[in-house]
Amino acid sequence: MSVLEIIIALPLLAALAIWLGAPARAASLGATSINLILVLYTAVQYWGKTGLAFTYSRPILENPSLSFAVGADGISIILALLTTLVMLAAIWQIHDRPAIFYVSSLLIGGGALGAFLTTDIFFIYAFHELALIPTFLMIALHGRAEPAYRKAVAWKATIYLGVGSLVLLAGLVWLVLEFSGGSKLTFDLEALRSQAKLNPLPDSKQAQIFFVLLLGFGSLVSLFPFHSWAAPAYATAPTPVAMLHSGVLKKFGLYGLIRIALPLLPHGVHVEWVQNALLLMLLGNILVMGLVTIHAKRLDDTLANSSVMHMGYIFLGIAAGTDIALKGAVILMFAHGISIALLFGLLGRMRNQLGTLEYNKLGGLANHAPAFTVLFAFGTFASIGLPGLTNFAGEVLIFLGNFTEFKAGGLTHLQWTVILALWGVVMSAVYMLRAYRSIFHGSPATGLFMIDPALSQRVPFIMLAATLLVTGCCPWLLLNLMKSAL
Amino acid sequence: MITLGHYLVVSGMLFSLGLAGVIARRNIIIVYMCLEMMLSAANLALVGFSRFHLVNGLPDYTAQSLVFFTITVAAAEVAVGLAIIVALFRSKQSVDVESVTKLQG
Amino acid sequence: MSVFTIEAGLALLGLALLLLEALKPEISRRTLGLTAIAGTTLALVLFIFAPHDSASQPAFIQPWHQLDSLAIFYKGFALVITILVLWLTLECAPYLTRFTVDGKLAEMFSLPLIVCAGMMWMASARDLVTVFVALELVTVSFYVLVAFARKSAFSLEAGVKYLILGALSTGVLVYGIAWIYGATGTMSFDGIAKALANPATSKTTALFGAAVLLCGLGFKVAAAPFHMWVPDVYQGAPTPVTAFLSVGSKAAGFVVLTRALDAFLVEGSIIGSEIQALLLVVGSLTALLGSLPAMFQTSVKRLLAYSSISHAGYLLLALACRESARFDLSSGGIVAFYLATYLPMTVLGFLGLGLMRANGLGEDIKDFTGLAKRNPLLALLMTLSFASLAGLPLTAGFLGKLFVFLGLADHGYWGALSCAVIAAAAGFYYYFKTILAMYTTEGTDVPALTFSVPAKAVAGALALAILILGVYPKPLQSVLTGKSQAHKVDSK
Amino acid sequence: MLTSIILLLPFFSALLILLGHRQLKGAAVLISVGSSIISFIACLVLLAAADDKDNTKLLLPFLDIGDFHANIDVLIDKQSRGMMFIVSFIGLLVHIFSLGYMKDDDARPRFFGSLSLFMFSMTGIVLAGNLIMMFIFWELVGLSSYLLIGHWYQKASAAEACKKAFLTNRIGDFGFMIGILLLFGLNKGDVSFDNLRDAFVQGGPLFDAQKSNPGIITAAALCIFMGAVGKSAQFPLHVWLPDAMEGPTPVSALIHAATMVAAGVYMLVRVSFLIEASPLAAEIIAGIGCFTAVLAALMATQQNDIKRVLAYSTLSQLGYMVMAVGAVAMHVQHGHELHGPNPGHPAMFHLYTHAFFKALLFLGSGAIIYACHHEQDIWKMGGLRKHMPVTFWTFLIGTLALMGLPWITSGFWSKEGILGAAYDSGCSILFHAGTLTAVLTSFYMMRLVIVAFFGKPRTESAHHASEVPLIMLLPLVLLAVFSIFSAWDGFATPLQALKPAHEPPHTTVLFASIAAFLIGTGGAIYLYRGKDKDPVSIKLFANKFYFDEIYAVIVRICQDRLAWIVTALERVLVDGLVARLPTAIVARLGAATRMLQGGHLQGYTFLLGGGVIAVIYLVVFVLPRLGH
Repeated sequence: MSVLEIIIALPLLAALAIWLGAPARAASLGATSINLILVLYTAVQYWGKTGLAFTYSRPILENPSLSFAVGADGISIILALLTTLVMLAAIWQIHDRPAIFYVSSLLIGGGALGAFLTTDIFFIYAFHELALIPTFLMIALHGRAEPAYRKAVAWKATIYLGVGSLVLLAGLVWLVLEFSGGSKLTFDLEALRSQAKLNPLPDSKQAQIFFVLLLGFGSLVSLFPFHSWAAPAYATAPTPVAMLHSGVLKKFGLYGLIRIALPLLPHGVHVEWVQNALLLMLLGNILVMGLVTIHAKRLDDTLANSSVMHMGYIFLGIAAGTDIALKGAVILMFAHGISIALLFGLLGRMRNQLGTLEYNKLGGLANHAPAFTVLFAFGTFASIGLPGLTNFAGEVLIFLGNFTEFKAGGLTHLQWTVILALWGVVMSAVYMLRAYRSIFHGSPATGLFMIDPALSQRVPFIMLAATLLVTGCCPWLLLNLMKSAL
Repeated sequence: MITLGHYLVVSGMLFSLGLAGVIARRNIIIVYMCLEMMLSAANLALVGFSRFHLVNGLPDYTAQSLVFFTITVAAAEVAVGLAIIVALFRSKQSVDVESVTKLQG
Repeated sequence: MSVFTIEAGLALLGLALLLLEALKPEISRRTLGLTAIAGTTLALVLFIFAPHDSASQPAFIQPWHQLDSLAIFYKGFALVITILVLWLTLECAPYLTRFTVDGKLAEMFSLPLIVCAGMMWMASARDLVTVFVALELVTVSFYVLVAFARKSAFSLEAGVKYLILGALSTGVLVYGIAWIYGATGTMSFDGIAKALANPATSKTTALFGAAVLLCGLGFKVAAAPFHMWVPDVYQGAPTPVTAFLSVGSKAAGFVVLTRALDAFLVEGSIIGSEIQALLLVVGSLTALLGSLPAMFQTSVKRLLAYSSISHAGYLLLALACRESARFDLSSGGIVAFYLATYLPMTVLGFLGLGLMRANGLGEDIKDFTGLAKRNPLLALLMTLSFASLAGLPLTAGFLGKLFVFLGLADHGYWGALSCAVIAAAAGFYYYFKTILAMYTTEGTDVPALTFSVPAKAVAGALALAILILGVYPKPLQSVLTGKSQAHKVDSK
Repeated sequence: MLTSIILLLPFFSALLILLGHRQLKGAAVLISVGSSIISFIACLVLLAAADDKDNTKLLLPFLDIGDFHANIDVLIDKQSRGMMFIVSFIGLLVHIFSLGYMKDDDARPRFFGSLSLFMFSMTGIVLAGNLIMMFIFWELVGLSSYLLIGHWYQKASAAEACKKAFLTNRIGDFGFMIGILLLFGLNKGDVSFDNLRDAFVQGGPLFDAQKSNPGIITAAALCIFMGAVGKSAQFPLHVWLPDAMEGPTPVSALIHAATMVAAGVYMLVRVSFLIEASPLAAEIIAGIGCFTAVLAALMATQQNDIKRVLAYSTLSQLGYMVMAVGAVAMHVQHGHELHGPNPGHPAMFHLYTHAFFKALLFLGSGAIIYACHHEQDIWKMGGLRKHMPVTFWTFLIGTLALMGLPWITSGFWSKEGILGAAYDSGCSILFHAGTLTAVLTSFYMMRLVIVAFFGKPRTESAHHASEVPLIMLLPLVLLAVFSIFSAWDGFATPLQALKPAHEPPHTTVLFASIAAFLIGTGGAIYLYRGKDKDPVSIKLFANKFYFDEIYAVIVRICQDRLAWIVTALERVLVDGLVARLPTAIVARLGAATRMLQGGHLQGYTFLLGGGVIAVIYLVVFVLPRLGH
C-alpha cells in the first residue's frame, strides 16, 4: 500500500459515493482537500531526494507483464500538485450545479492523478482515457453554446482525442515490443528504461517510434496541426471542465513525452528529420496560433487559443532535450496549468454574471470589481511570462536550455526556433493586454454590472494566484523536487 | 475410364449451377432447391474423393460417413426451412425474395 | 460424471422440455424457463467439478471428442451465455409472447439447451465430421429461434434471410470439407495438420479446399464479405436470440476456426502463408466494414450488430497472428480472452435493450434519450458496456484490443493495424453517440423506468465483470495459459 | 543584510499594499513612504561603507540546476552604489511630493503600492549581478510602469498608453532576451557580469568567440542594446514615452525621467566591455543615440503640452547618454583607456545629473498642473512666475541645468563630458549632432519657461493658480540644490557619481557647449517673448514625424490583416486537411459500405457467392504469386 494509491483512489471513490447519493459538494471538496494535503505531504517527504519514491506494485497480468505500479518522482509530484490544486479550485468554484459537475471533475482529476502517479505504461495510458467520456458529456450537454454547436465541438474534441490516443497506443505498443527482451513483454516503465539503457535502439528506429509517439501525445496536447479541437472545446466547455482539461489533462501528453518517450528514445528527438518536424509544428503553435489568438474577438476565444499557443513553448523544451530545458518544461507545465485554470475559472464567473465576453461590449470592470481584477491580472501577467510568476521561470529555463550547447560559428535550427518563439512572447503580451484593457480598463460599459465575488467564492482563485506568486518568486521550490537530471 | 477429375467436374458444375440458382431465382422455394443441389454437389465430391482415396486397397469410408450426415442434416434443414417459408407465405401471401426487404441499411 | 455425459444430459433435457410443453400445454412458461435455467446451472456446476482430462471420457467418444483447455473454456463459456440468454428470455417474455403464434415460448427455453450442447460439442470437435454435425445442430436450432416471433414481420424476415444464407454457407462449408478431404485424405484436424506439413500434398487443392472451408466458417463468424446477414438478422431476431447469436454462435464459430487454423497454419504448412495473408485481408476488411456503416445507424440493436462484425474483424486479426512467442497467450488464447471480455459487455448491452423493450420502449437511439434521468443505474451500466465495446481502458474491452494490437505490431502487420485503428476510431463515434443520447435531457418528461431486482443484479454482475476483467485479468489469463499450451496440435 | 533591506523592504511594502489596500486604507501610504525613507537611509549607509570592496554576493536563490545558476545576487560597486542613491533619493522625494499631489485621489493606496513595486524593481535592476536577474527586474519595472501609467485607467488614453508602453518594451525585451541567450551560450552558461567581463580577457570563451566569429559578439551586443532601446525609449521604439505622460506627474518624474528610462543606459554601461568588443555595435549604438537625441529635440520644439515637452526632452537626453556609451566604446576601441583607476563614464555621469534636474522639472510641472487644475497646455498658462514664485525659481534652475548654463549648473559639466566623448570618438557627426541637440535643448526649454511663466495669464485657471503646499515645495527645493551642485566634486565624489576624471576640456567642446547655450536661449527669447500663440508652426515636428501614424498602420496590418489571413488559413486549410477531409472521407466510405446492406436477399447471395469466388481467386491465384 502506498500513499499514492490513496491519492489516486480518493477522487474515484468520491465520485462513486456521489453517484450512490452522498452529498456532492461536501464529498468532492473533502476528497480533494485531503488529496491536496496528501500530495503536499509526499512533496515534503520527497524534498531533495532523487529517483522514484513511494513505489508499490500489484501485478495484474503475467506476460505481457502488466502491473498496477505506483511511484512518483519530482515531475510526478509537481504534476500531482498541479492536479490537486486545480481540482480543488475547479470544484470549489462550482455553484448551483447538478452533481454531474462534481462527478466529472472528480473523474477527470482522478484520471490525471492516476496517469501521473503510476509507473506502468498500461495504467498511465488507461487513466488518461478516464477523462474522455466525462469531458465529452460535459461539453456536449452543459457547454455554453447552442446545443448543435456544442455537440459538434464535443464531437470534434472526442474524435481528435480518441484517434490521438489510438495512435499513441500504437506507438506505445511498438515501444513495448521493441524494448521488451526476447521472451517477455513488459509495460513497466522502469524495466523498459533499464532495457533501453542496456540495448539502445538504432537512431533511425528511435526516430520513427518517437515520431509516432509525438503524433499521439501531440494531438492530446493540441500540437499544431492537430490542435483545432482544443480552442473551441475550451471555449465551450463548462468552467470546471475547461479548468481541469486545459490546466491539467492537457499536460498528460507532455508528461508522457518527458516520462516515456525521451528516456526510452533519447536520440529520437535529436534525429534531424524528427527535430525539424517538431520545430515546424511547435512554431505553428506559437506563431500561427499566436496570430489566431490576436485575431480573437472574445475572451473565451483568446484564452482557449492562447492555451494552444503556449503548448509550443513546452514542446520547445522537449525538442531541446537538455536537463535545463526539460526542467523548464515541467515548471512551465505547472505554471501554465495553474494560470490557465485561474483564467478559465474567472472567465466562467464573468460569463455567468455578464452574459457576454465580446471585447467591444465589455469595459471598465475594474471600477466595480477590483478584487476580481487583481486576480485576473495575476493570470494575465502570468501567461505573459512576467517574472515573479511561475511561467517566467519555466520559459526562461526552456530558452536557456536550448543554448547550453552553443557553437560560436552559428545558430542551430533549434536556436533559430527559440528566437522566433521569443517573438511569440511579444504576441502573447499583445493579446493578453488587449484583453485586459478592453475588459477592465476604460469607463464601465453601459448595462454591464459585475461585483466582486464573495470572499468564500474568491478562495479558489486566491489559492491559484498565491501558488503562482510563491512558486514564481521561488521556482527553486519546484526545482528542488527535480534534483535528478532528466 | 472415369477418373476423379470427372467426378469433380460434375460436382463443380452442380455446385456452380446451385450457386447461380440461389443468386438468380426469386422464388424462395426454388432457391431452397438450389441450395439442396449445392449440398449434393458437395456430397458427390466427397464420394468421389473417398472412392479414389485408397487405404490398404480399399476406399476410405470416413468421407462417405459424412455424406450420410449431410443428407440427414439437409433433411432437417428442409423441415425447418419449409416451416419458415410457409409462415412467410402465410403472412405475406408470397414467397418472392423481394417480399423480405424491410430490414436494410 | 464425465463432461460428455453432461453435454448429452443437457441435450436430453432440451428434448424433454420440448416434449413436456407439447404434451402438457398448460404448463406455465415460468416453470419451463426456470427449469431450463436450473438445468443449465446444474450442468455448469457439474461441469466445473467434473474431471477435465480426456481420459475420463467414455472410450467410444474419444476419437472425435477432445478436452483441452480451449474446449473447457468454450464449454464454460457456452453454459454461461446460455444461462444468461434463458434468463433474458424470461425477463423479456411478456413482450415476446405478443409476437408468437400461440402466445407461448416453449421452444425458446428448450432449443437454447440443445444449442448449448451443440456448442459444447463443437468446442471439443477433433474432426470435420463432428464439426459439421455440431455446427448444423446449432444453426438449424437458430433458424427456429430467429424466426420465433413469427407475428413480427421483422423476425420472420430475419428468419428467412438467415435460413437462405445459412443454408448457402452450409453448402459452401461441406464443399470445402470435401476438398480438404480430397487434398489431405483425412477429416481429423491432426491428420490434416500432418498432411499439410508434408510437402508432397497438392498445394493448389489444399488451398482451394481451405479457402472454401474458411468461406463457410467465415459466414458463421460474420467475416467480410460474408457478413451481410448479420445486421438484418440481429435486428430482426428477438433480443435474447440476438444476444445468443452474437455471443454464443460467434464464439462457437471462432472455436472451430481456431481448430481449423491450428491445422492449416501448422508449422511447415504448405498453405500457411497464404491463409495467414487471407486472414489479415479479411480481418481488416471485416473490422472496417463493421465499423464504418455503424456510424450511420439509428437503431441501437442494428448498431450492436455492426459492432459485433467489427469485433469479429479484430478476432480474425488475432487469429492471423500466429506464434506470438513473446507473450503467453497464443492467438487462440487471445481470441478466447477477447471473447471472454466480449461476453459481458455485449450481453449487458442486449440486456439493456431487452429491458427497455420490456418497458415498452423502442430500440432506436432516440429511445435512449434521457435514460440517465429515467434510470441512472441502467444508464451507468449501459455506459460501461458501450465504453467497453469502444475499447476504453480500465474496461475489459480495452485489454482484448490491446492484445490484438500487440500481436499485429509484433508481427509487423502495420497495414492491418492501421485498419484496426481506423475501425476503433470510428467506433468511438457510434458508441459515444449512444452514450450521449442517454445523458441528453432535452425535452424528456417521460416517467422513470423500473426494473426487477434480479435484472439489476445480473446487470450489476456483468458490469462488475467488465470492470474486473479490465483491471485484473490475471485469473482469466492463467485459465487460458495454463492449458492453452496443451491444445497446440502436435505436428511432429 | 543592508542590501536585503534595500531590495526586499519595498517588495513587501508593495505586496502588502497592492493585495490589501482596501483593508489598509490610509496606512498604505504610511507603509510606502516609510519603506522609502528606510531604503534611503540604508542607501546612505551603503554609500558610507564605500570603502568596502566591490563584490557580488548571493542574496536569494532563484534558479539552480546543476552547474547553472541564475540567482538573485547583488553586485555592489561604484556604479550600483551611485545609482542606488539616485533611485532612493529621488524615489523618496517623489513619495513625499505625491503625498500632496495625490491627496484627493481615491485610489491613492494603489498608487503608493505601485510606487513601492517600482522601487523594488528598480533596486533590483541596479543591484543585479547577472543578466538574468537584470532581465527579471527589467520586466518588473515594466509592470510597475504599466500600473502607474494606467493609474487613471478609466481614461481611455491612459489605458492605451500603459498598454503601448508595455508592448513597446516587450519588443525591446525580445532582443534583450536573445542577447542574453547568445551570451549564455557563448560563455558556457554563466551570465554574471563579473564572469562575462573576465571571459573577455585573453583565453576566455568570449575572447575566443570574438576571434573566431566577431559577428556573433556584435549580434549579442546589438541584441542586448535592443533592450535598452525599448526601456530607454530610443528610436525606433521611442513612441511609448511621450504617451506615458498619461500617468500622474510624480510618476513621470521618477520613472519616465529620472530612473527607469535611464536603466537602459545603466545596463549598457554595465556591459560596456561587450560593446567595446564590437566596433560595429558601438557605431550603431552611438548612431541610434545621436539620431534619437536630434529627432526628439526637434519634436520637443513644437509641443504644447508641458509634460510632453519634458518627455521629448527626456528622450533627447537619453539619446545623448546612449550616444555617449557608443562614443566611449569607439574611443576605447581606438586604443584609449578611460582615465583613472575606477574611471567614470560620461553617460553615467549625465544620467546622474539629469536625474535630479529632470525630476525637478517634472515635479515642477506637476506643481503647475496641480495649481492650474490639471491644465497642461502651456499656451493656456502664462504669468505663473508671480503666482508661484518658488515653483518658478526651482523650475528655472532645473531648466538652466538642462540647458547647461556654463560652469554653474551640473548639466553643463555632464553635457560637456558627453560632447567631449563624442569629439574623441573620431566621428565628427556625433559631435556636430550633439551640439545641434544642445542648441535645440536650450531653445525649447527657454520657450517653455517663457510661455508658461512669463507674460500674462492666458486662462482662468492660470489666473487663479497659487503656490502649492509646502510638502510639494520641499522636494522641489531639494532637487534644485542638487541640480546645481551635484556635479561638484564635493557632492559627486561621496555619491560615487562616476564623474569622469577631470581633464582640461577641449576648447572646441567648451566653446561649442557655451555657444549652443547662447544660441538656443537667444533664439527662444527672440521668438517667444510676449507671444500669445506659437509664432512658428512646423507640422512635421508637432506631429512627431508621424511615427505614431506609421506604427498604427503597421500594427493594423500585422494585428488585423495578417492575423485575419492566418486565422482564415488555419480554419480552412489546417482544420480542413487535418480534420474535415479525413472525416469526410470516412463518412463517405461509411455511407458507401452501407449501400451494400440493401436488404435484398438476392444482393446478399450475390455478394456471398462473389465473396467465395473472390476469396478462392485471391488464395489460389494471387497470394501464391505474391510469394506468400
